[in-house]
Amino acid sequence: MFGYVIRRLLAAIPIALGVSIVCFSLVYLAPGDPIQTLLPPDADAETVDRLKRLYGLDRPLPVQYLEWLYRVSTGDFGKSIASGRPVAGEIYRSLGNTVLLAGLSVLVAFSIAFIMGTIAGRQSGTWIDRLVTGVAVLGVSIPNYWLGIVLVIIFSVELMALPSSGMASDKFDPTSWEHLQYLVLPVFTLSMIPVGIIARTTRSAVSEVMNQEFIVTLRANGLPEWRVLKHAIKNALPPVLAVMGLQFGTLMGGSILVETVFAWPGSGYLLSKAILTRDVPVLQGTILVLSMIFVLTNLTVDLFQSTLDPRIRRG
Amino acid sequence: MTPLVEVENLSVNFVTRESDVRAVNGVSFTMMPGEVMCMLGESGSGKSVTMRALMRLLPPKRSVITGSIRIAGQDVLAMNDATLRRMRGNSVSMIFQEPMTAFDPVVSVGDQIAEVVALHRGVSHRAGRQRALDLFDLVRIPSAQRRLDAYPHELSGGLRQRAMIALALSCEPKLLLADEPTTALDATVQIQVLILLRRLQQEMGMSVIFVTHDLGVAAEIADRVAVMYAGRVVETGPVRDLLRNPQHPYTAGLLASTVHDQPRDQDLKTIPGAPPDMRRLPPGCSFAPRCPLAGADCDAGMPPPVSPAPGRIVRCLRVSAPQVEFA
Amino acid sequence: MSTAVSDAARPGAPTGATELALPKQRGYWGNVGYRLRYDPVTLCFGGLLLLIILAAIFSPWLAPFDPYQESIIRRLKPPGFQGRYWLGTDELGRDMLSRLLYGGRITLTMGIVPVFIATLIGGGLGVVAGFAGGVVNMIIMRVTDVFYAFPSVLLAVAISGAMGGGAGNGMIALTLVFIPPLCRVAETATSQVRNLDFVDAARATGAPLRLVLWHHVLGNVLGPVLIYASSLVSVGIILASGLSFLGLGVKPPEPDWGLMLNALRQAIYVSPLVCAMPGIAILLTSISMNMVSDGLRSAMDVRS
Amino acid sequence: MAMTSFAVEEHDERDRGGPQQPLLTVTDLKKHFAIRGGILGRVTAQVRAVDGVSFVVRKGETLGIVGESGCGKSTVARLLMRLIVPDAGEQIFDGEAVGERGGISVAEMRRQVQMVFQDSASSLNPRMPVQNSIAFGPIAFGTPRAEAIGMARELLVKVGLNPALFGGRYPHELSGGQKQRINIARALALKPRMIILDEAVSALDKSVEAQVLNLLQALKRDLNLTYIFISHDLGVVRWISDRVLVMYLGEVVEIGPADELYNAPKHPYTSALLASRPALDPDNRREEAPVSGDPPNPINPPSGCRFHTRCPHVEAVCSAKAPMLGHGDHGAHLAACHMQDPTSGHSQAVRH
Repeated sequence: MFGYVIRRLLAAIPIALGVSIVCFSLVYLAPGDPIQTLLPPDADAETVDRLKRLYGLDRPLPVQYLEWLYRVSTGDFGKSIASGRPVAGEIYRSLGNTVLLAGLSVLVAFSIAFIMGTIAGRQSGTWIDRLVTGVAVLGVSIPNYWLGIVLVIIFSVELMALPSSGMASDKFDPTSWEHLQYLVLPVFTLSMIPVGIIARTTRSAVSEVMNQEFIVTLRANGLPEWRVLKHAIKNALPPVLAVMGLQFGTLMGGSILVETVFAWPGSGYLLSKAILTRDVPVLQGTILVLSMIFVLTNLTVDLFQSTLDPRIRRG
Repeated sequence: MTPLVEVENLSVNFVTRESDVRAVNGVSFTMMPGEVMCMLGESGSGKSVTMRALMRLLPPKRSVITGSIRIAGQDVLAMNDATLRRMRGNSVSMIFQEPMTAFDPVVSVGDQIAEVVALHRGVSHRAGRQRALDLFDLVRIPSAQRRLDAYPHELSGGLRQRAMIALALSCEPKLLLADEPTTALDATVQIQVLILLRRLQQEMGMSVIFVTHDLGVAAEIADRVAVMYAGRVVETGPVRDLLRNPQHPYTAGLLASTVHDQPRDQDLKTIPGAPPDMRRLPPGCSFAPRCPLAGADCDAGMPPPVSPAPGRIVRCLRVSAPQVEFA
Repeated sequence: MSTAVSDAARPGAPTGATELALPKQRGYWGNVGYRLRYDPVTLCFGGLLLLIILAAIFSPWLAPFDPYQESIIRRLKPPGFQGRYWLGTDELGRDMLSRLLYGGRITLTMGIVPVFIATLIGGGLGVVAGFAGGVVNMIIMRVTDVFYAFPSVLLAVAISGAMGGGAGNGMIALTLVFIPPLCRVAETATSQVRNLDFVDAARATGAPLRLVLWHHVLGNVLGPVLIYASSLVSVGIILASGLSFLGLGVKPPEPDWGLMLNALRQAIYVSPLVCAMPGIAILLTSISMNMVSDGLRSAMDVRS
Repeated sequence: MAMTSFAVEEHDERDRGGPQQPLLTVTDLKKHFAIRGGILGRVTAQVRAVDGVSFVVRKGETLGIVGESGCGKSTVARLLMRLIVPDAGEQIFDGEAVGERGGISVAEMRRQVQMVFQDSASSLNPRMPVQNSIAFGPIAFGTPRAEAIGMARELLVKVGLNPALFGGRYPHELSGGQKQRINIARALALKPRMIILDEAVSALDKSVEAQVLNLLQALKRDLNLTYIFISHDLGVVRWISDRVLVMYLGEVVEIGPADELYNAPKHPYTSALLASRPALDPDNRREEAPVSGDPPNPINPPSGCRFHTRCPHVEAVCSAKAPMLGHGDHGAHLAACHMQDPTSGHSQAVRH
């Protein structure tokens, strides 16, 4: 077991390095001299030269990458072009809000979708299975940025029941309805895709387990249906939890559209503002942090899965 | 003595949108307590389906069971869910062909046995595990204490099947249904498991229905043999008589075509053709298309059962004919 | 002929007759088609999808107005306006129906082209990795893993954002996003097929590798890859519209569905129904694509 | 229909060394599969799937290979076809070393040696009509398509299937026995001199098994074939084989003429295997299992004689030293057991 954990950790290192290379090269994807993307357009030639030396842009690429990697690992992501403030601080301020939004959405999605999927998987082929499958397809087919707008039209414009955008204050207080009501529409909107995906995964995992031979053994030993289902769920859970973890990571990075719709001050909103102002240091830093979180989530999911399924540990 | 199992005219149809498969068509037999009966037949002959029908383990929506099943005087087909559950794993239990897939892969074997014991005996999980330990000793699993905590994939094939037997015997059943329990095992392990099962059957005095396709296995363990073909029992009789003097042309053919020290320079005797498509059974005797003795009268209807000797029942129009000589 | 073993026991026995009475031989794709014909849900959504695609292709002939024609006096009119603007007008007074029809062309292209290119590249890489195994497999799959380590939306936004947006860059970004998952699916399918005995049997004939690949591996890998690719088209359309929605995809005044949605957001208080329309178009397209993909998947499942 | 193409050829130009030269000689064949584990994924264990196997197959004979699951018999088959690459060992086909300079190429060897697999279902391409599967080999070697399909249909007749009824069918439309006949026809398509049958009848029902065995014997006679017949079924192996080779945990424990080996086995494992067969006689049931326990894991097998953990005659020498199979003429009856070696120091060793 310990060996497995260490091996998974070691396997994550090259991936994390690869991710950092992709993020590093983002600056070079931009048309023109990379220095231009780091500076306001009206900077004079002298400033450009000075900054080039300062950022080491006159040196060979691998050296630049290693220096950048060193800076980044010490928490120095450079300064935002738009605000002039350190990127690290901007990311830090917004990240918490995104974790809150994504985490809540995945939890909501998981609770709904797991029940839906289990019922559908247990009775595959019935009308209830078709209904759940239909809802799941709807969940993954719906453009969530559009759903957000529709919800705003209904609940904010027509019914005037919920706020349409933003957050009550910078400091989130989970006990206050004043604060919570800002979360309702974004969380609902953001959970649509994971509901679809988790429900589908649960459905196929449960129905696959229910078709296995050992379910017959359990029934042949007189276990009541709810206990048979308990065994089935225990078997179906590892893949479903893996997908759930994956969805959390995806939402961390994928909430950009929904955060934009609801002007939710998270990292996605930060990213979308950075795109509009072509603020490359913020873009690069945010993407690096979000994808590293994604890598870490996957790793955690992997390790957690191995504690649930004794067969994985051997591999 | 009253029979333990009485099955009468049992039929099972699997209904799908596209087809109607008649897996079992009118099987009847009775069994005395303490008897070992082998259901012998090839794949698709309906022997496993019959087993599962006895415990009502077939998917209720896709299968239609007709006829009557009585075990220990109780009508199985009329049982409500609670009564059925009390019977399963308690007075009637089952062993499967592939112990790897028959155990829950993510729960240790000890816990799986303990769960069943706790359920039927109404004892604590701890007491259930103690019982599991005793059972492991009974089925001769070495280092039993350590093996209780093993997951199914950590055991060898032979040990897994022993653990499966321990699970099936955990509540001292009156009837054990064994569905090809030695087919997936190696030769040197198969004989160990057969001897173990025979010993346990004698010690516990339970009845066993043992499904197999292997004549040798039947010869090792059975008191009585029922030969199945295309969803019907075509011949039953005491194991000695049946193996020495098969009456039904199918049984005779099966015996003749089983490779067992025949001379090497001669062709093996064979049954021509292949078993019928269960969606389109022949109108009369289902063996008629492959039978060397068949005539037009065989296509008229299923031959009625006749008894050429005490304890033997054969469904063939030609049984009064002299000894069947196989091509 | 001494070796032939007769399959029928006696002449004229029913055995021969039952063999002749077997269902007509349709072949694999024939069977898939046969099953699809009896799947009304898939057929319905397939019809809808066909309608959407045809409408997009023939938009110049179907659209009642010029999609770029602005008018200050008829801005944000409700559906049915003057009996001529059936779906109303947008924030610049352009006819919604015409814009939606033309928009279909752009949005569908943005969604389908990247999937198509990614299927060729990613699928090809996956088949090579799956069949070659060893070091080649390791190199291809480890690089794939790196791109897999980004959430798809984020990777699309990152690449097109860094490249400065635009329809072309958007499509490049989406292609890059789709290559890794397609590569994985193709690799898994190939290594599964590769381990089946019939591939070994084909190799055991001593036939050249390319013939074994072509006749025995590709045909069996194509199915799962195509099914997966078809399910990605819907993701592609949503992502492409999303990019345009963020201002990273198609530039105004092109009538892309995502871009229209973004532009109309300002008008939700005035004309909510019109605002919802581009989203409905995206939803209908992606849901039909998903349903058709699901239908294909179950029709192509040999086991059932 | 012209039936010339598969008729017996009086003189096979591929036959180089004449009837006295063995068709196949295998010396010290080895294949170890690495098990990776630990922190850096280093090789922590070796599955010794095939560990020094040597044998000779004469032209026109059938060599049976028996053993329990995991003994390496299927790996031997795949090694002989070079579907997996051996770690060590020499393979000489009709006097020419396979895959070596100056010898015969792997591709050429494969044309002359064909294989039939156990799982009749997965050994046919599900997306291909069966006659195309049969014709694939000839087409790959340049036979025109129409001609190859014609040949395939002739082969269908040869294996007892009506080409008009079965040629265009897909594998899922056939029964297990029919599929295995197709597999045999496919193996015959390149007119091989040798066929390796890896558990070719094990998945079939008894009544169908006998049909296919008769077919195999008839084909062998008609087409001058040589067989390696691999199976776990002792009865079937005895009926079809001239000589039998017994494997245990990757090693050859005994080899000899079939009747001699069955009537007077020399290795305790062979005796145990034979005694484990059900009796077919209810009055003569086995009361005691010949050996206890499962075969050990081929990962890190027991030291010395690999059977010593289960052997009833085990002595100190058995775990200390590995017994040798020894050498002998073709047709000699040899066993790798210390009891067969007078100098081994085993108390029950034979005296000469």
